[in-house]
Amino acid sequence: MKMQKKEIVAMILAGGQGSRLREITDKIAKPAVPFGGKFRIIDFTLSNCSNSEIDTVGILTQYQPLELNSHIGIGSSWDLDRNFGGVKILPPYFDKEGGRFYMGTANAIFENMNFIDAYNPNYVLILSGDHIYKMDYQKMLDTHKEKNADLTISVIEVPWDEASRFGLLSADETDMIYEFQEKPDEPKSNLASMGIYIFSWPVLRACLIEDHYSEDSSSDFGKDIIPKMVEGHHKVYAYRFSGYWRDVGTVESLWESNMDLLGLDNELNLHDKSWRNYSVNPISPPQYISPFGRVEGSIVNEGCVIEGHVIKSVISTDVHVGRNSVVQNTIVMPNTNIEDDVQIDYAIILSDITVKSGTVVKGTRDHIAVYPSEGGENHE
Amino acid sequence: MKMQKKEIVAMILAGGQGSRLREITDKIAKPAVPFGGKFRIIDFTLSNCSNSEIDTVGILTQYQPLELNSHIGIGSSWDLDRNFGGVKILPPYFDKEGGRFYMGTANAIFENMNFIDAYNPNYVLILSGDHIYKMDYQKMLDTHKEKNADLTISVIEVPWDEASRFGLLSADETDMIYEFQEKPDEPKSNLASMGIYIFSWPVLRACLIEDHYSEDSSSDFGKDIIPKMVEGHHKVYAYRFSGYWRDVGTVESLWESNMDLLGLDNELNLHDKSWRNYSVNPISPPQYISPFGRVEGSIVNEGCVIEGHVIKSVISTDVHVGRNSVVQNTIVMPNTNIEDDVQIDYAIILSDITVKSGTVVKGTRDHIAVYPSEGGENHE
Amino acid sequence: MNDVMGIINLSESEEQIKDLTLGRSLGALHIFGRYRIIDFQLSNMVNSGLSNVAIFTYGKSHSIMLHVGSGKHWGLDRKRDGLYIFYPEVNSEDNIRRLGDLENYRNHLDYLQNSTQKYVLLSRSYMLCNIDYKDVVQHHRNSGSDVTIVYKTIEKSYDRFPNCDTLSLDDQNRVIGIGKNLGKEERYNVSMEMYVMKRERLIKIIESAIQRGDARFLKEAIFQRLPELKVSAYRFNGYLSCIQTINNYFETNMELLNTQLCEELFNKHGPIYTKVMDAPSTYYSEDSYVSNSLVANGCIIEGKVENSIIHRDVRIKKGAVVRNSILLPYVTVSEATNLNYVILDKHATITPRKMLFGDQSNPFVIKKNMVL
Amino acid sequence: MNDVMGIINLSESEEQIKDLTLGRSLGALHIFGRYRIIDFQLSNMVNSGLSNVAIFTYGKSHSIMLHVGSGKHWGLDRKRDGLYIFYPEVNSEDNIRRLGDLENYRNHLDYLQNSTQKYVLLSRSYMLCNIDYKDVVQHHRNSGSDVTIVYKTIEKSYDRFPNCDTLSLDDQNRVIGIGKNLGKEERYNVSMEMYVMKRERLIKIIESAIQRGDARFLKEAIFQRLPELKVSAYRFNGYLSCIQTINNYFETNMELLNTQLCEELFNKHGPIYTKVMDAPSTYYSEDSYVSNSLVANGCIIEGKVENSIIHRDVRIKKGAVVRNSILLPYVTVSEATNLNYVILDKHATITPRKMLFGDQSNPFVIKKNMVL
Repeated sequence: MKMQKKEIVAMILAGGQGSRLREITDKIAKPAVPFGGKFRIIDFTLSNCSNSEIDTVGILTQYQPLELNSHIGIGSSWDLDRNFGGVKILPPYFDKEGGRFYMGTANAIFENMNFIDAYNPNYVLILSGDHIYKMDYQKMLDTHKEKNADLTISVIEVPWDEASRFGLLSADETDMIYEFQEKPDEPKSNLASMGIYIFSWPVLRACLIEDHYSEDSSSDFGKDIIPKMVEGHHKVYAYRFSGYWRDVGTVESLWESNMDLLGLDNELNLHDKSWRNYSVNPISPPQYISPFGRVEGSIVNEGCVIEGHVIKSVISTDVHVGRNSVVQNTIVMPNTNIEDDVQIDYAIILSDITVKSGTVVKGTRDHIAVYPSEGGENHE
Repeated sequence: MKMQKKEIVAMILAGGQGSRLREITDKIAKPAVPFGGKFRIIDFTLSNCSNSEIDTVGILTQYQPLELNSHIGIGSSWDLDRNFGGVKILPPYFDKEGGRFYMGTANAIFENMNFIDAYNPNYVLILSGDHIYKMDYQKMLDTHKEKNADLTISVIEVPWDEASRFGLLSADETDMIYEFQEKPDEPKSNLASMGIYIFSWPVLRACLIEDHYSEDSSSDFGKDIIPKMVEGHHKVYAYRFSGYWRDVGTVESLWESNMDLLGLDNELNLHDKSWRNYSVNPISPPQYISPFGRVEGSIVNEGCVIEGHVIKSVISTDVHVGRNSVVQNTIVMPNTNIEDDVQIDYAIILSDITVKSGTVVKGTRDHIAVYPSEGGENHE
Repeated sequence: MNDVMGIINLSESEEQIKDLTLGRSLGALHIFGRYRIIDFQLSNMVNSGLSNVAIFTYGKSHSIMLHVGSGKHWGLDRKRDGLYIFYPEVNSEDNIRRLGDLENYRNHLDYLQNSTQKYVLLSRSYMLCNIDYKDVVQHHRNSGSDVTIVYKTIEKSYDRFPNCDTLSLDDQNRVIGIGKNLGKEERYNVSMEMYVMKRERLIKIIESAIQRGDARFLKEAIFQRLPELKVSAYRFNGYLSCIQTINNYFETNMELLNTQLCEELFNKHGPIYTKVMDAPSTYYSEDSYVSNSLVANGCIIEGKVENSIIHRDVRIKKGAVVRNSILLPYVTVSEATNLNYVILDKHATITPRKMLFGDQSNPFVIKKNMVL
Repeated sequence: MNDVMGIINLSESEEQIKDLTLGRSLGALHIFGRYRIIDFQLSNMVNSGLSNVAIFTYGKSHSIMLHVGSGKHWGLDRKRDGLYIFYPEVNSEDNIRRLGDLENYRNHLDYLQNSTQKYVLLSRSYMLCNIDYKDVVQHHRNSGSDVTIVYKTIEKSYDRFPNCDTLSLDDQNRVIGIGKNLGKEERYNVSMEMYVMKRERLIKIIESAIQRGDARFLKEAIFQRLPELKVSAYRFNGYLSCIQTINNYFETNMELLNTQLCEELFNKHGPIYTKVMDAPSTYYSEDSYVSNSLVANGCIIEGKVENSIIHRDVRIKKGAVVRNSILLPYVTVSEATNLNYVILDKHATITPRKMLFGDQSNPFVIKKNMVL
């Protein structure tokens, strides 16, 4: 029996606590947060993998995330239910001394070397689980191979005045990277790292082992591994991406990115049939708009019953909006019942709850209300 | 969307270290130990579940067992690749304080209550991952339902002189259990518990919570939960099983149980097409017996090439036996190459190794040699 | 219920709905925005605990195979049992009409013989309902009958079950005669063409019918043996519709705009599963107006929609008005069109400024792929 | 290789092997102990990175469907692309012979049109080999040809490729003529009936052949367009066998008792996948004697077996002698029988004390389910 192998293995870093998402991540991990009516955030990265024909994916999490586990299942929604390969959730490793947390992003990969080695890959693709974008990783891999690179970093041009929020790269005319600045005060470049890396596995493997035994490292890709590779004699190249790409790390950015979908010509174009964004499909009837219902400039998903007024909002699966209720500029997460006579504006309504008749939830564009919230300041 | 549920969920306790299996369990967890040419020990329990139409199975392990993980895959070998239900490996739970080990068998179930609750089952079937037997759990469940029991324990009659090695049950003429002795010096019964329990889930759930908060409990089914239920006012019944059943906890019992397969009328009858024992099927050609090969009273699996003499042995997948080599009374684990001129008797040869030409491995019926062994005392 | 196997027999009369079954079998026809007709029977069987289900097809079977596939979406992709799709050895519809469906059963008799279940449940795809077969089988077991037929008592409304089989029952609910609904009775018992019997019994009926040559259709063979057998009836009281004519197809879709019926049909004894298509949520533009309509995912709606059923990936452009209509997947309705009582089959395109008005009693059908 | 789609065309001549293809298509015939003939082409395609594979069947397609299913065992159960099985609209073999396979391609032209791959690789099931199509496609791309045909140069051994197509090549390896092997040449280039071309090209060839009505078979249509097209040849040097006659079937099985050939055919460019059957290991009793034989799992062997191929779940009882024979799955050979040069089809049973001797050049075939 010959040893099977995979050309490339993708590792999704999905361990962030997402505390800037406030109550939204109280009960669910950030990658499992609902997005765009029928998706969860991690669906974008997983669909990118599936559409790029990368069929071996590890998801690195910090906790044993029940909701993420049941969302991923055996991976069949993304065509990742494979006997050799497929998608696998990788919680921190247990050894005879008990469990331990990952130290940094690079340490998380180091701890799962066995998982990667089992596929004997040429390349490893490092991804983040909380970005919204569509990207064909095969094209990036083609570039990586053409340039015979050790590391290829996907970059996007950002406005100069926002540049200092990102890891910035300076590249020469061949796209070879000669400098890397992590969130600098004075940016020398507006090419931001998207946190998407293709490494040649033998090179990364050696770097990880070296990093593991160096005492002053925080074992982070952005802070340790990549600067060291750029400074050393490794061939590090930039891969230029243009198109829709958002990090949805805060309540406001999550809200905005959802609202970006409300338009016929939105850049993400989820209606593109040649690049389906996959997710778990609910077992629910079609949406029903009653004679009293009114929907404007909004997206609505299967299983909804709309008897009220929905304006410029994103309504997820199995949501009910009662009569005389007005929902505007709002994201309603799945399986929530909004009773009659409710007023909601600039808000994110969490899943699996009932919003009682008469409730008023009002946020503003700059401070999106999350309902229910612990403080309870947002509703009367 | 209605809440889906399962009538019964099976939980397999597969966390034992298996230290009495010596070098065999150095690198692999006990449930993943090869058995009978093409199986691993846990295949018997998993096949029982599948054949009993129980499609939701949790496997409780102590470590993150790589080989067991890759053996189970997405469960398709046992028809357990389901989106709702299916088979899932459950390593110890991580919380914000880091990981911890399971305290006892009952604690392992307690820690995975969330997993069970997600299926909202009426019954929970507790199994052990290291027994060799065929059993239709549906029949046991039927009895459990008929008697409206809180707990049904599968029992088998054992010889009186071996009884004190087991947990023993005394039952009245209705099979109601009135006494439970855990490995007593003076057995009052020869009905041994097989470590197979069906609990009504609400009852077990309550018992587990109570046990968790009682200070002097070791959180073990045999030592704590069951004696307490028998003494209390719970309806505990015995379900009588007869047929082949072996615990393969030691090298010698593993060896013997393998040898039990060498006969046309062995009780386990793996050739029964109405009760297939499932496993991962290798992608290997058929076995080839060369003109120099000779096989007597043995079982041989796919992918083997036999050029030597095999007598009363169990030869697993992808094993090569070279010319003039004699293998007798021996189990050869998968993917091992026995070169020419090797002599082996009463031994277990581990997987993925080469036994060099000229090697002699000799054990005895009472002390089966394991090769390679750390001490190296068994071979010259 | 693991001692019951299910068979869905697709040899259904498509004469009065043929405009919608040109490239597909009736079971594969789209309905209610996101389903196909066969989804209901498949889901009923799966929800009742059956794990060995066979579909006997008759021509145009590719549409069924593409939809049902390995049975994965119904949890029927199993190693033991699971889903089987059978094709007649001669796959043309005409031959079937001549030879009857018994020929197909005969060709696949070994499947029936090798199955291990004690009982078999026969059904059609076009009898739409949400039924608990556990109860039907329990009734059959208790009755000691040879065959149990499921029926529903209908008051008036001949049109909804034209030419369907009707049962005459004695006061013990035993079937004493089987007839045809010609609309002459105010009240009648319509057979839902669901039969429960022992597997052995079914094999015997098929074998003896072929031996004697006295029937071409299985149903015929059962009916002819009525005197020899104890046949009892099981009364079903839920929602039932027979999708055998264009009008019934239209009315049934429209009926589902009633949310109570919706809840019954989609949920009563378990959910209705279908092949998932990964379409995104539907977008309603600021200019859109949608009222009293069922809309599937993947649509982009910029026009006005009233009392309609909109399937997946439909595009209704600005200024279009769609009323009392059924739009199948991938339909495009262009600007400034006006549709009333129209059924648009898959991939049909209506170009700008068209007006198409059908009638409630005779909806206008636009065939697949047509550009109008 | 994700810009190449594969088609396995099963319209194969079964005239000279028909005793073994009564209830199955040739692609579904058992071979080498645990495989079916079609496994080799499916595995070659999958191992070369193809993920869109279609099987065009012609009658007796149920055997193929039961074996291949959703394509799971070959990793072809995908949401995008994956495995497709096509049936001719009229499913009888006779009609195919009359109408040719072009009709089937025409009926499923939308599949070809809707596929997204740039190239298509056409093949048959009966040309058995372990081939790397990556190399073939690369050769095609580099050559700038319209069509590439794979061939092997054969010395003597006419019998192994009777009536196969032969290629006449110029010194640039361009195909200048296609003929038939009548055994008149010492050395010839046998066409392996594997064609690579652009998908658009294939669609054009099918459309024009149907338009002009000048061909009934796709192969015929390609050959007729030889003057208009640049057709080049790709030379294959590995093991090749064409399973078109009983004798070739027999010889090919026996050839595989050579371990080197075994290694090449089962492993060279990737493993051969097949449907897994969960049979336990084979048991050899103390009285058994097995020599120079390939044995699948699930057998119980108590007799003597020499130079034979034993498929899954075969039982050879005490005192039986099996030499130079092929036993298909579920065969039972009873006590004190003696078999030499025999092919026993599936489920055949040999009762005690029978002697069956065929000849090396004409093995004796015992048909499926026969009890002798």
